[in-house]
Amino acid sequence: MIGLRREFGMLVALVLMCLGLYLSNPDFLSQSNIVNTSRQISMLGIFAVGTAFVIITGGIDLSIGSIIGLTGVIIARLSSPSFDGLGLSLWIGIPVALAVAVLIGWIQGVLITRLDLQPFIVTLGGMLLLRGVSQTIVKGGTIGFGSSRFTELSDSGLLFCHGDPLISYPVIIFLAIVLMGAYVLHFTVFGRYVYAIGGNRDAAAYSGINVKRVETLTYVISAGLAGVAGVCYAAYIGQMSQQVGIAYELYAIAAAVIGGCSLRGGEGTIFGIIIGSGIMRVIDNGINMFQLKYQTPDGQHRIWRLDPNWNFIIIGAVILLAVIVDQLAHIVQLKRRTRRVAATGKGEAQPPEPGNPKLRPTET
Amino acid sequence: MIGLRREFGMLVALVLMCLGLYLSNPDFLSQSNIVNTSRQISMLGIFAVGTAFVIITGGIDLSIGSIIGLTGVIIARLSSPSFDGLGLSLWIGIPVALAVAVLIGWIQGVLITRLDLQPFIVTLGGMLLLRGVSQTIVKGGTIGFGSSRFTELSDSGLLFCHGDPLISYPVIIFLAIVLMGAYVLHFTVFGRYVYAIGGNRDAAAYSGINVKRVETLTYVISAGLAGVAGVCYAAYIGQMSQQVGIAYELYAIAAAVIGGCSLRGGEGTIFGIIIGSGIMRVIDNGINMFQLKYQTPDGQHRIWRLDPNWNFIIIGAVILLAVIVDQLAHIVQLKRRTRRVAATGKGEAQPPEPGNPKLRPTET
Amino acid sequence: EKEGASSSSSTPTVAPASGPSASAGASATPAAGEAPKIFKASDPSALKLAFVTNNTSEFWKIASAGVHKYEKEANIQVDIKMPPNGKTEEQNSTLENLVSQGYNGIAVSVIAPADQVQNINRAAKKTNVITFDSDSASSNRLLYIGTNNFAAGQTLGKEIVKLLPSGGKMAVFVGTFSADNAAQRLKGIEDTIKGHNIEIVARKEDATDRAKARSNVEDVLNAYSDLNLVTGLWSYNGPAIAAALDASGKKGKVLAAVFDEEQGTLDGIKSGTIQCTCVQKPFQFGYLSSKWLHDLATQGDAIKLPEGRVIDTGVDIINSANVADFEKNLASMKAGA
Amino acid sequence: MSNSAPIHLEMRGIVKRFPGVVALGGVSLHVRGGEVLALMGENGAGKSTLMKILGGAYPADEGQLFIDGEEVVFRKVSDAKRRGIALIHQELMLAPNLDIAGNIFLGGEARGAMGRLSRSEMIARSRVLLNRVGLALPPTTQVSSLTAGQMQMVEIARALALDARAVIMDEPTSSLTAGESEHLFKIIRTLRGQGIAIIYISHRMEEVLKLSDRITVLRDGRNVGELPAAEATQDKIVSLMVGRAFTHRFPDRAPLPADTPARLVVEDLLVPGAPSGVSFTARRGEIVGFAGLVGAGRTELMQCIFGVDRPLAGRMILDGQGYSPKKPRDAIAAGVYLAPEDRKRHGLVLPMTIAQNTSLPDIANYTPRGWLNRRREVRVAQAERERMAIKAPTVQVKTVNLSGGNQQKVVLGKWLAMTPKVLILDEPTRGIDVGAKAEIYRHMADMAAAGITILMVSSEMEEVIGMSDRVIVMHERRMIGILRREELTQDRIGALMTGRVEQIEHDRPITTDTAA
Ligand SMILES: Nc1ncnc2c1ncn2[C@@H]1O[C@H](COP(=O)(O)OP(=O)(O)OP(=O)(O)O)[C@@H](O)[C@H]1O
Ligand SMILES: Nc1ncnc2c1ncn2[C@@H]1O[C@H](COP(=O)(O)OP(=O)(O)OP(=O)(O)O)[C@@H](O)[C@H]1O
Ligand SMILES: [Mg+2]
Ligand SMILES: [Mg+2]
Repeated sequence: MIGLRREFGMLVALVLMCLGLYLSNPDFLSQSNIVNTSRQISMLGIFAVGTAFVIITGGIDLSIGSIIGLTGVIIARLSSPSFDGLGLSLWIGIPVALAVAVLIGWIQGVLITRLDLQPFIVTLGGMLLLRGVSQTIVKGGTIGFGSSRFTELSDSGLLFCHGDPLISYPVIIFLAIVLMGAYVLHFTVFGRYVYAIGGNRDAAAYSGINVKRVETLTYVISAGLAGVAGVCYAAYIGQMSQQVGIAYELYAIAAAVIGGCSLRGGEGTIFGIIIGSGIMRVIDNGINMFQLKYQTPDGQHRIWRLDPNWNFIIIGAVILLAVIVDQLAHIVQLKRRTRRVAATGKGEAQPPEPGNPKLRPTET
Repeated sequence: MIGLRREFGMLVALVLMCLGLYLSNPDFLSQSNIVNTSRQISMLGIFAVGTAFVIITGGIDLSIGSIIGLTGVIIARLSSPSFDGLGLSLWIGIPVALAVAVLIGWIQGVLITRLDLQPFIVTLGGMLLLRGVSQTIVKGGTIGFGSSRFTELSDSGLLFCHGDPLISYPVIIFLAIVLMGAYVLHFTVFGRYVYAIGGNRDAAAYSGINVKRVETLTYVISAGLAGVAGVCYAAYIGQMSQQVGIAYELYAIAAAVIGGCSLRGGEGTIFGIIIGSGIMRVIDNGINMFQLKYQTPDGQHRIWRLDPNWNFIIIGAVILLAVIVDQLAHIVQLKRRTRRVAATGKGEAQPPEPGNPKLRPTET
Repeated sequence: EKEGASSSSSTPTVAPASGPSASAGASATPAAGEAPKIFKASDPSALKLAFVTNNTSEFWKIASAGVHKYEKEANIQVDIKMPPNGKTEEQNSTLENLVSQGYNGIAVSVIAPADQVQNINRAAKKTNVITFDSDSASSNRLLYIGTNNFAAGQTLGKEIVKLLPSGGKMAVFVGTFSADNAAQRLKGIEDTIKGHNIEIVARKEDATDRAKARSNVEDVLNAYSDLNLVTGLWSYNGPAIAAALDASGKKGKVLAAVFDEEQGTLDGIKSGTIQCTCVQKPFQFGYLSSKWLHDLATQGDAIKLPEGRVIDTGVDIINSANVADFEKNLASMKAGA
Repeated sequence: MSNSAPIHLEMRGIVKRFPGVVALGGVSLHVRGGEVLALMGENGAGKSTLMKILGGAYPADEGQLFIDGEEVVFRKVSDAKRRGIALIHQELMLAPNLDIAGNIFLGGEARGAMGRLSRSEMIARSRVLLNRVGLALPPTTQVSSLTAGQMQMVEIARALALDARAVIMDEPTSSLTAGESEHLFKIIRTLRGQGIAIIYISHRMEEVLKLSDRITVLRDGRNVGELPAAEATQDKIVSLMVGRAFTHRFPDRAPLPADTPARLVVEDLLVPGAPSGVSFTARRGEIVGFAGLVGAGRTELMQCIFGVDRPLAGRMILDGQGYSPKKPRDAIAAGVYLAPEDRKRHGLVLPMTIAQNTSLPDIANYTPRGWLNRRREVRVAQAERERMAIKAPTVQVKTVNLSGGNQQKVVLGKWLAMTPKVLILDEPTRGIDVGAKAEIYRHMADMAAAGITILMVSSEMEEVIGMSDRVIVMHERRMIGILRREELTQDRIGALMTGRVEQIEHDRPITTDTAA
């Protein structure tokens, strides 16, 4: 189940991107840019890991962005010292917000599994509804955290160097989640069930796996980690409005797919999620960092930078390129293997069918 | 394939909603509100019909909103009389924009079918990339149509009454598309192929259907109708920025699902799309129209209206309720049929399965 | 459009993105032709009045406070409508809906002034329409109440020149430059800094993603090590700038001059991260709009419209000297919301 | 293996209803450890449903279940597993993205601390189990790369892994051929010797007679009889199953005249992955059987002829014309049709009705004026329903609700509604009961008599011998022999199938005669 071809291909792409950016602008590897970019990667990665669990079972979770927003909004409402907040302790605000996130995941999971509804539509409904709830809580406005200690959660960290932390807390949280996620997904029975369900839901059910419970749990994990990401984003932004988190689910899904998850289920690794999140965020950062020095005809030194309007173009193109190149490589590889078989005349162990890991013809 | 249970259930829901709104606010059925709401329904319906084709083959198209935006942006750039437009004839601007939309659909379709890529990720890439292209064309700004005749496309129409048209052009376009769509989907070979592919892609191919071409065509139809909708929206809004159309694909998908399409493919009707679009837009309109008259303790007449922050809550809740109630009704119906069998003890004609033709173990 | 866009385009200059047709600024076009018709309500005891904003944001809470204050004073009802996504088409359909319901007066902060002329005129045929915050000067609206964003840009521009007496490099952040208020404010700034050796080296959009708003600032601070000043055009850009400057230790090394009065901005001023902010008077928008709607509907043609049919509410510069007073004042206004 | 005493399993008065149908109307059954009970019945008789109830996959609506005299209730699969009941489903139930070991222990993983998978332990135990079922593959092989037969063996290994007291096998041999089946029988006998109860479902009469101790027959969801194996004969069982006496299995067919013209000529057709090309000539009205072990490459060959895959070399001639299909569409246009091995995956659009499935390949001819002629569609489908004797009240029934045999008949009917030149039948009777089988054989004979050429891939020796005019035997993707009708014996085919001998009789002369 762990064929890391795609993951390694993307790792190479990521390293090349970083190299190119460094050559174009040495500040890309400045301490402060590394801290910022690693924090960005981590905050995306935290909820992308959750998304991966859902995607590997063959589901999808569109409500993540709204959960991120709602978590922050709840914390703001409960714990902000400002006028609109209730000024409660963060030790109340954060746990309550996380509990709400988990509860939402559980409700969505139950609807999807017990009522046999389609994940896309349930989480789409959830996405809209929760966005509305956030909006109602902030009454269409903004709640700031003011100078509360909360914002340190994103700004502070470990290993101080010139007064700034080298590793910010979101990075530490992300690492912890990666370790736990990788353990659960790749080394436990639960993780095995996640893959089995994505591979063949019926077979999993007939094997005595409690498919509904496992699936529900994946939505709980997804929502829970979105909640954790929500806490980080709230601290990072320092104020909440209903707009926070819009469309983040798409970034998580894109990160997962770039990192080797298949939306058909059954495929993907935590390692891939790290790479995918890295690529997404390095693109973002790179659009701001990329520069080319040149001389005008009259000998002046100028710097050319990317037009910010190209942001979406570049992200969209990278996603498309990633899947296209990967698929072409895959097809070429299959062709080559077929040819080799033809040459040696030996039918050795068969490769899995192209991108379609369904059972081969058998019969009723 | 045409079991209209869901469609009729939703029709009843729609009629009840309209009745309730009329009782709360008689202006709901005023000429001007009917004209406005029917135009809104039509503009959503136009591209929801296209979405239906894709969904029935079991695919998904997330790029629709971006195509709507891009179409309008292209028309604005080519034909706007304003500073940023080239001032060409609309007879050039509109056909070029539509051709671009069709071409985009074709490219996405080809990527999905020929390279066997996942529709979700291809159209997600397309969505981001095209949004970026729109942004580049408007250079991050706004292009207005000024007082060009173009805006009449949405504002004018037929059957004038008190100087205002009773039936606006978008409604006429929508009706034409509904008729054509219903004909193609329900009465032609192509439509039959669309259902067959959604039902079982492999079996369709083994029956001699050119699956790839039919599927590609559904993406062309989807993008083309998004283009038509884009023309209408451009005329309606009167100016284009890169923001137009964001998230519209989600509304179309929601309309399709409410109207009885299954995202698993193989199910759905044009009739359902009309109902689904109607429900989505009447909710929107209803949020503005709904009112309750009441008297304050000191005898003053006041009117209670919905908090606009509830907009998303209501839309999300309606989507969730629609699928939940439908599924519960379905389960009850199945139970009843099982009980009836028990009473007569006869194994008569087999009923269609739960919209989910897999055999499922009860528990796992 | 969009959140935090606390305002408008009522300026004598051409909005770069809106084309020549936008050139009619409020102060420059005192009532071209005679004033449009004013509708007097047939039943003044059951007035239907609406206050339509351009989006939902904190800014409008202050305006709402003004609306509520007048509601209490005059014992009437004014419905506040906030298009949740801040989109033109949302606002247009809200206007349509209100007219369908026979409202006696509508005050609107126009999202796209040049292009909603027809929509506003259609409404103005049936009811009293006034604009606030963001005008559509070439339409048949009766009155505009608001700030002049170009002038506001100039005001902040002067502060920037003061902050950078020997010139320097600055960066601009906003949700989208396509919004008229952003364009006007930027224009005003550019107009003022011209000739003072100040260069705008980066312009970044965040499409209202607040996390991106902050990471944009961080990226720019890293990519342009010789930056002297940052400015944010929309309300949430202020807090994003404050957070990024604080976290990167550039506080005081890179100066900040922003717009609007979000809490994070005021905190930034108090802690010295942000040097100044240029604020409008949204409370006045709400209060005056409600009052005028009420008066127009009850008095009809008898009323006398102000000179040029524009009421300029002006702007204030808030800095460390007056921030405490301002905040207290703000809190009491919001308490009334 | 199992230390516990031999089990005594009893089901009493089991009733199971589905919406619109009573699958089981009060079935009883009992079996003891050390006994092989065969469960027989026509398609749709309720065998699989009964076994799914026993395996905990469905709850029963009524009835009781006793294990060693104690009443038990299974709410989920794991309840049954815990009681030592292992069910091998009729359909392969494997997760293709996991490896063999992962599938064998799916749902019963060896665990370490904190839910940790103990992979090494599972791999080690898998090795032993694979050895027992005779599958010489590393346990870390991904399941998606296995052949159907190998997958079936993994399923069996999975049942063994449970240390079950009772093992239920629902048509385990349907994708196995002689050798593998024999191996399976050996395993079954060993299990019986260890005091394990076996319930064995199969439509293959010889297997059942050879293997079982007792035979229980179901019809329409009810018990209709039980026989000790010693007293059972094919005729007795069949008449219980179908409710009437039953005579000929294979229809009598006159030998083809020597001068019958050729229809399909295949020359050196090199299937991707095959070591050498295949050549043969099929004549008009001829039934050519294709025998071979699982994975012998017959399905792949047929898919090349039908245009699903493209050959690397060689050519084909159909009725004197060059024939090189690039897609199934081309083959269908030329009159070459394929009834695929996996009808659920390739043969039918299950959520569509019988009528819609019947018209699907020919639907372009149903639109005289741009509109689908639905009435004609129904008429044609009704004619096919009568011709094939499909058991369904109307042709508007969705095919998902038909039993396997009836589904197969719909697939055949859809091709017969058109006019085939060559009809390829890949395992036409797999999983089909004797009654339906006989009907399908009769239709095949009729088709051949009407001049249709039939290429029949089959893993059932009897069927190959009983129906074919000639038989082509394949071994490891090579064509290893052609046998004429008079040469057809079990031994001869068997020897070729296993690659022990080789016999290619060149019938090129016909090729050149007609192609010229
Ligand atoms: N999940 C289900 N929903 C509705 N009907 C079902 C379901 N499962 C089985 N049936 C029906 O129950 C009856 C018994 O089916 P079952 O699969 O048990 O037959 P079988 O004896 O195993 O047949 P075969 O030999 O073809 O495998 C059939 O009429 C079938 O259509
Ligand atoms: N899609 C595929 N991808 C990879 N290998 C395949 C595929 N289809 C078939 N094979 C392999 O090709 C070989 C021949 O398979 P084929 O199905 O043609 O054999 P067969 O004689 O029809 O056997 P069966 O009785 O299983 O149908 C087998 O080793 C099989 O694993
Ligand atoms: Mg069965
Ligand atoms: Mg085969």
